[in-house]
Amino acid sequence: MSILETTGVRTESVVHIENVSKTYGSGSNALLALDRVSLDVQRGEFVCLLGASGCGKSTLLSLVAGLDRISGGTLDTGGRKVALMFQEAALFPWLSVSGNVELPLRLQGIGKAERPKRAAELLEVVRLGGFADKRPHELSGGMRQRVALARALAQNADVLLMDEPFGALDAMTRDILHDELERIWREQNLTVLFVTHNVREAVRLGDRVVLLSSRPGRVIEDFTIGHERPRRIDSPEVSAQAGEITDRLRAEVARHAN
Amino acid sequence: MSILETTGVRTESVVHIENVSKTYGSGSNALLALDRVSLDVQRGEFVCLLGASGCGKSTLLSLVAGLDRISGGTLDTGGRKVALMFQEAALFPWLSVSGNVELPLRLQGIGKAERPKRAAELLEVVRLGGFADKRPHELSGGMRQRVALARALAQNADVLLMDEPFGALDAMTRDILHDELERIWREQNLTVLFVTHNVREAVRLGDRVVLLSSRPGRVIEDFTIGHERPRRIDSPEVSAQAGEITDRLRAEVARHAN
Amino acid sequence: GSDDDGNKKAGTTAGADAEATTLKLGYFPNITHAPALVGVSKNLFKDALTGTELQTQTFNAGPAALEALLSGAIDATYIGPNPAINGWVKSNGQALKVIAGSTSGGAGLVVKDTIAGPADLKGKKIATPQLGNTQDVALRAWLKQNGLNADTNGGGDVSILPQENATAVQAFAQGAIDGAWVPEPSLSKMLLESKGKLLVDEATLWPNQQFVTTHLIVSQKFLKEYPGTVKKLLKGHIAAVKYINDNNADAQKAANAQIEALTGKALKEDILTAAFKNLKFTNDPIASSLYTSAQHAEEVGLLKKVDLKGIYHLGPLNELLKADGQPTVSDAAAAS
Amino acid sequence: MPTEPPAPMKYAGARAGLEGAFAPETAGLGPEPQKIKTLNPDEVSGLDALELAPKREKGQLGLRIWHSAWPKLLAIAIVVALWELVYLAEWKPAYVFPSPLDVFTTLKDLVTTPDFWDGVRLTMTRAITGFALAVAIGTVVGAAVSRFAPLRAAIGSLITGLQTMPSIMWFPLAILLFQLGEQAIMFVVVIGAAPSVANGLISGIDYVPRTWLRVGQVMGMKGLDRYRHLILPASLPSFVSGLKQGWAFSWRSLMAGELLVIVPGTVSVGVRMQNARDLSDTPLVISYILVVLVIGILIDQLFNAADNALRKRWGLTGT
Amino acid sequence: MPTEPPAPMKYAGARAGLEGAFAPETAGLGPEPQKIKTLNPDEVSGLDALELAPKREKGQLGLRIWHSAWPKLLAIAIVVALWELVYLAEWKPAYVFPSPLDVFTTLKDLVTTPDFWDGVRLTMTRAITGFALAVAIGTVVGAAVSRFAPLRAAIGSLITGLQTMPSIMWFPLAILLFQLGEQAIMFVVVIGAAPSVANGLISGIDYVPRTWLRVGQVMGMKGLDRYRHLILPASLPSFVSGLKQGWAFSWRSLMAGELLVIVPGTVSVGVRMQNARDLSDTPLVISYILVVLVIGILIDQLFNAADNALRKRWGLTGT
Ligand SMILES: Nc1ncnc2c1ncn2[C@@H]1O[C@H](COP(=O)(O)OP(=O)(O)OP(=O)(O)O)[C@@H](O)[C@H]1O
Ligand SMILES: Nc1ncnc2c1ncn2[C@@H]1O[C@H](COP(=O)(O)OP(=O)(O)OP(=O)(O)O)[C@@H](O)[C@H]1O
Ligand SMILES: [Mg+2]
Ligand SMILES: [Mg+2]
Repeated sequence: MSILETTGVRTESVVHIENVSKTYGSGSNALLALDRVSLDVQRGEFVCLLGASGCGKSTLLSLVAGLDRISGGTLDTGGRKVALMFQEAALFPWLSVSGNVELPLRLQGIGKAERPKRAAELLEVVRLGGFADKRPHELSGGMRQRVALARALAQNADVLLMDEPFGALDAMTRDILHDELERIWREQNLTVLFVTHNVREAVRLGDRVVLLSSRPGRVIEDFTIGHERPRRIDSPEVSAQAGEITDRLRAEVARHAN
Repeated sequence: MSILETTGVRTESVVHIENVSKTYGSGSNALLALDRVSLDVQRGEFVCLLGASGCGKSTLLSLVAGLDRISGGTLDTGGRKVALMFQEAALFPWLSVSGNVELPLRLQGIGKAERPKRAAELLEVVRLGGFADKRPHELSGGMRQRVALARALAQNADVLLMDEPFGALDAMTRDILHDELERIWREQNLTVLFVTHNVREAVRLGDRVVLLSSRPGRVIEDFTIGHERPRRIDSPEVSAQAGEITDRLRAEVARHAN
Repeated sequence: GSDDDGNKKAGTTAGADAEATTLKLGYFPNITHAPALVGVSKNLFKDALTGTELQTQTFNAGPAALEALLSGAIDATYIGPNPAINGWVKSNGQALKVIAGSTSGGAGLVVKDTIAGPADLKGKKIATPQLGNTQDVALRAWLKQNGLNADTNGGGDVSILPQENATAVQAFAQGAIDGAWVPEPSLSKMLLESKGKLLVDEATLWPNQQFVTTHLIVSQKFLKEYPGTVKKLLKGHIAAVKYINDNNADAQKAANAQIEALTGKALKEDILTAAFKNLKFTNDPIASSLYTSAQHAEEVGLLKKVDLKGIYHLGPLNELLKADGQPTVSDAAAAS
Repeated sequence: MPTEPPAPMKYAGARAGLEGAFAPETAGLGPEPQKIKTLNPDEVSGLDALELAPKREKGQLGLRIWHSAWPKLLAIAIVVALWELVYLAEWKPAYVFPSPLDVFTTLKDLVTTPDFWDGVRLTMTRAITGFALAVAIGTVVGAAVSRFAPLRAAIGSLITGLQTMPSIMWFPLAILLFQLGEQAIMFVVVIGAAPSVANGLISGIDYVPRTWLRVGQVMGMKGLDRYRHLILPASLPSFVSGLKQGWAFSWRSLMAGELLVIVPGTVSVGVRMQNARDLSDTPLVISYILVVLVIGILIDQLFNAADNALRKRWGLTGT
Repeated sequence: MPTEPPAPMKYAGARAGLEGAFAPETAGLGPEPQKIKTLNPDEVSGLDALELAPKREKGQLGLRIWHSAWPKLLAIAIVVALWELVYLAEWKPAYVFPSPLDVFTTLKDLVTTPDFWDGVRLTMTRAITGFALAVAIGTVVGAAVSRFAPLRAAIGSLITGLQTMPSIMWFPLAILLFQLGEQAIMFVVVIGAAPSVANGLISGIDYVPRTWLRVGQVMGMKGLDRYRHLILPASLPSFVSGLKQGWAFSWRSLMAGELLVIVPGTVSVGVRMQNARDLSDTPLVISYILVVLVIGILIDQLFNAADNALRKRWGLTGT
């Protein structure tokens, strides 16, 4: 894609990424993490990102969230509210589980009485109803991840960026949260950019599945998932499409390895 | 299992867990994380632990590693050297990637000249050859996990406890590391206790797959995996057995939910 | 100190003339210690102390010097009357003896020039160096004579603030206090630099216009063990006092040079001259003023009854003075 | 259960202090995997843990008090015994090195004078006011300096520079600015203590893990909110340790500063201490040293309680 | 590339200091997602980043020095201008409030005397020796106290208590123990500074994340190894900030302690400072204040360099 194509602003796209590059460090230590990545996410779309470990998925999310500066290209989220659920749970140890979820509510100016109620609802969504008063260090790894999810949802953002949110969960809990996430996404007309290593998960959830190559990260393929919702992760269609994507990914990794 | 059964010490077992209970906190905050868990791991065995999020898998590993005190029961590792790869990478930020891997070598008294070489080999095993001089914060989530794996391997222990070591890796990298882990396990006659949420992974790697129930954690099933090695994660046998175990697990979670 | 220093015990002779191998002498780099300054710079002590090595040690304030003497870190020191009394009282007369006078005079009440007399002091703030010291007692006694009261906590008709000299000079210069009863060279500094007015020259309150400012004390232990060395020290001291009184201008210069060597900074010429003029250097410890001051202190309630009897040990001094043809001094309470 | 239970925290904190102290110890001893650990399962699982727990806690409270008290008592006993021994050996005359008994008699006389307590009250009032002021100013300056790069470049190093200045050197300036008012003392105290507080905060802020900062940024925290909900709590450990140092500085500065302004009526601890020294009254000097030490220790206990509560909340102490 | 590059660290550290300072700032301003960010891709990706980088770095070096210098220069200029203004307004007489020119003349005279430099040398030697001693003792005590619970209970609070003691109160004890030797000064300095160092270490150790402790335990770290490879590096940030405070305390204690033993010949800074005060020589007093301040600032810069290198290594500053 050349820069010359950049004409006009596409108002329909919520996240507009065009030729975005990202270099970490400088001098002989420089590392080109992303190389001219272009991607458009439409309003209400659920896009999943797949790629090998270290290919730049987290980097891309943090650029979209405005946490890092891009080294080149154009990035536009139209000033929308963006929430990011980090790869590590990164809960605040000085707050209880409920306090962590309440914090974004508080920042939105939601009243003192309302907050615990909303937080309790969200914790119920992630199946942690009884843990509101625990401290983060008293939770298991998967539980922390779920609290982080509840916290991200509490931000009530237009765009939700999720970095391997269900990586530490067992299949059953994961299934439940897939359903919940899909429900919330529908009800609130969210736009979601979802990073995962689980191809089935990507097919289960995404409208589109985008493949990134490794070092430097580049978009190498953009699959549209046509199956009707609600989908089941163990349905034959999902399996078939996941197999197809896995093959493409495997080929890419193999290409890269040689 | 009642206490009366406990007769004699089984010398052949490397990790002997008998009626082990673990309670966190006290008073009204007390939480019974493990309830009379019994498990024996034989020398050179590869045992995978499966269970819902928060069921006590990490707790069990930390008890075996001697990091927490058991609340009841008998736990015996025969004074063997135990290495634990934590769920979070927990690398030391003040050391480079290579420095992190070299540390256990240093503690074993391995010479200054030898260390970087050994570390480089181990980093090659986890496919991070070129990252020896980076700092942990310059790595992606999956890369950090791999460094943690290299560090755990560097400990040269008899018993290797691994807590979701491949949770943040893409399928391809995971496949490679499965092969590497299997090779090392064989060559060094390691005894491995491996926690995962990926049932296929468990079947791919384990001699046995042990299922834990949720809150309190209890052993509910102990599958022996008979397929011949080398196995492939996408082979029909592995898939079939994984399906069987998944059903059992699903039933257990459903039972627990009601 | 002399007590635990083994080689020092190997004095030259035994008995009444026993001498130590070293003598540790303390003094301040301050103009009121001029005999010490001159004695050290002109080698007068060294000349007198044949066979004994002189080690000098300077201090910035009386309490530190006294602490050093009490703990045996020094054997003798020039010091003001107050620390000497304190040391005497606290040790029940066991720690030290005053063996000679050094300096007299050079203190007074400096006030803002808007104050004409005692009556104007009502409601004013006056500083003294330290609660219960000579100047403090003098001020309180003088106020009492003039019908003004002041309590020890800074209350009363006149508010008395115990303030270290440097702080008092600063505070006076900035108008934060209305006056101060201070010794030299602060006195001259306030007069010359801050255009203060000398309301009371303390000398005028004393018989013969004399009162003790500095004297020489020695630890009793040292005195007992090495009377010979003490005698030689006194010899040097007498020579220094004599030198100052005979060659005033030269002594001023020597004292200031020594101050500069010790502190890195000399006194200003005009202040030096003024201060020297206000001070008298004498071997007489002016015992009467010490007793009277202590009595005043009792009267204004600053001291419990103290017994200063025996604090002086002027025998060797008088012996030397007599030999030198100078008048002897007395430790009697009322000299006049 | 409240979301942030402050009351039980304190108690938990006091306890955590001990256990936290033990933790590295046991950790140091226990890196080797256990050989055999056997516990009768009846002990815990056989009985209802909920029923059992309160009884154990109560028993532990007495034990805990004893645990925290005996080393202190022992330490004091050893020191006093040594002191008495040196005294009996007549190393120095009694007026230079008094016996413990002398000192304790003096101390007893001292603390039974109401006058003394007036002085303590005056000094503590000043200390607390001054420290509070120093904390307020130090926090604002620390936050500003850590936030604005030019400010950090301009005055960052000056902060430590100021701190190295002996309090006594501020006297001329204090008198110049505030004459001989209470403010002059406050000035000396604040300028002595505020830099520590600021430095503690700056260092804490500098070491806030980057992930948390990013979380805050994603949540849209700005300005005050960001400080209130993220920076301050995250840098609290370092801040508390800065406060502790600041307290030490402010107390020392106060002892010097009190020589500046003597308030009619009550005589402050600083002045009394100086007087004791001027009078070469050794037992009295030692008595004041003990008084200052005890005050210092008591205040430190407060800081420790805060610190322990913090560590407990952060999950840095074992269950 | 060496595993632990110490040399480039320093430089990187100096730079990190600025950027680190900016980071919260930009973070504070930028929590809202960017509207449109456009950068010509040619700038980076079009050219070889490796080729481009050194050029940019070189340009940035000059810029960086300027960036770190101008706020300081501006701050100094503002202070001097205000000072001159107040002087010109004749608020106080010149001998109380001298003009900047007066002071700078005095300062110039001062720093051109070799004698003065002898004094600085003497004082700095004492400061460095004393501080080194305090660090050694503080580290050992801190490590011991944080490791052994009974020790913590016995003397933990005493550490802060000692620190609140004005240095001058230690004089009698120092003289008693060490007569009038240099050791007496060292005693005062060490007892002033060691508690800070110990406290910094203790607080650092207390806040070592539990996960790291567990990692160390699993690795079988014991005793000294554990301190060397885990506890000390992990608590380094807090330790460095303790060192900084310790430096301030040791310098202040030294200024007091130097009045204890006055070595004829070379006159230490502390004595000179006290004398300037005794002489009410205001320009000289201010000159010494400036000298002490500059020394304090220079030392602080050293600590900052260490701190920045540390933050860089820990990955707490942006690229
Ligand atoms: N702060 C940083 N400084 C330097 N390099 C970095 C930094 N963050 C990431 N990188 C590098 O950028 C590349 C992409 O990292 P990123 O975290 O985006 O990968 P990822 O796709 O999220 O991988 P994973 O699936 O393992 O989380 C990696 O090679 C990593 O080493
Ligand atoms: N330090 C602690 N204090 C109190 N409770 C704890 C602590 N650690 C774990 N728990 C509780 O113990 C239970 C088991 O936790 P554990 O971490 O062993 O789960 P897990 O099986 O590893 O889960 P996951 O798969 O999510 O990592 C959880 O309910 C958790 O809340
Ligand atoms: Mg990532
Ligand atoms: Mg776990």
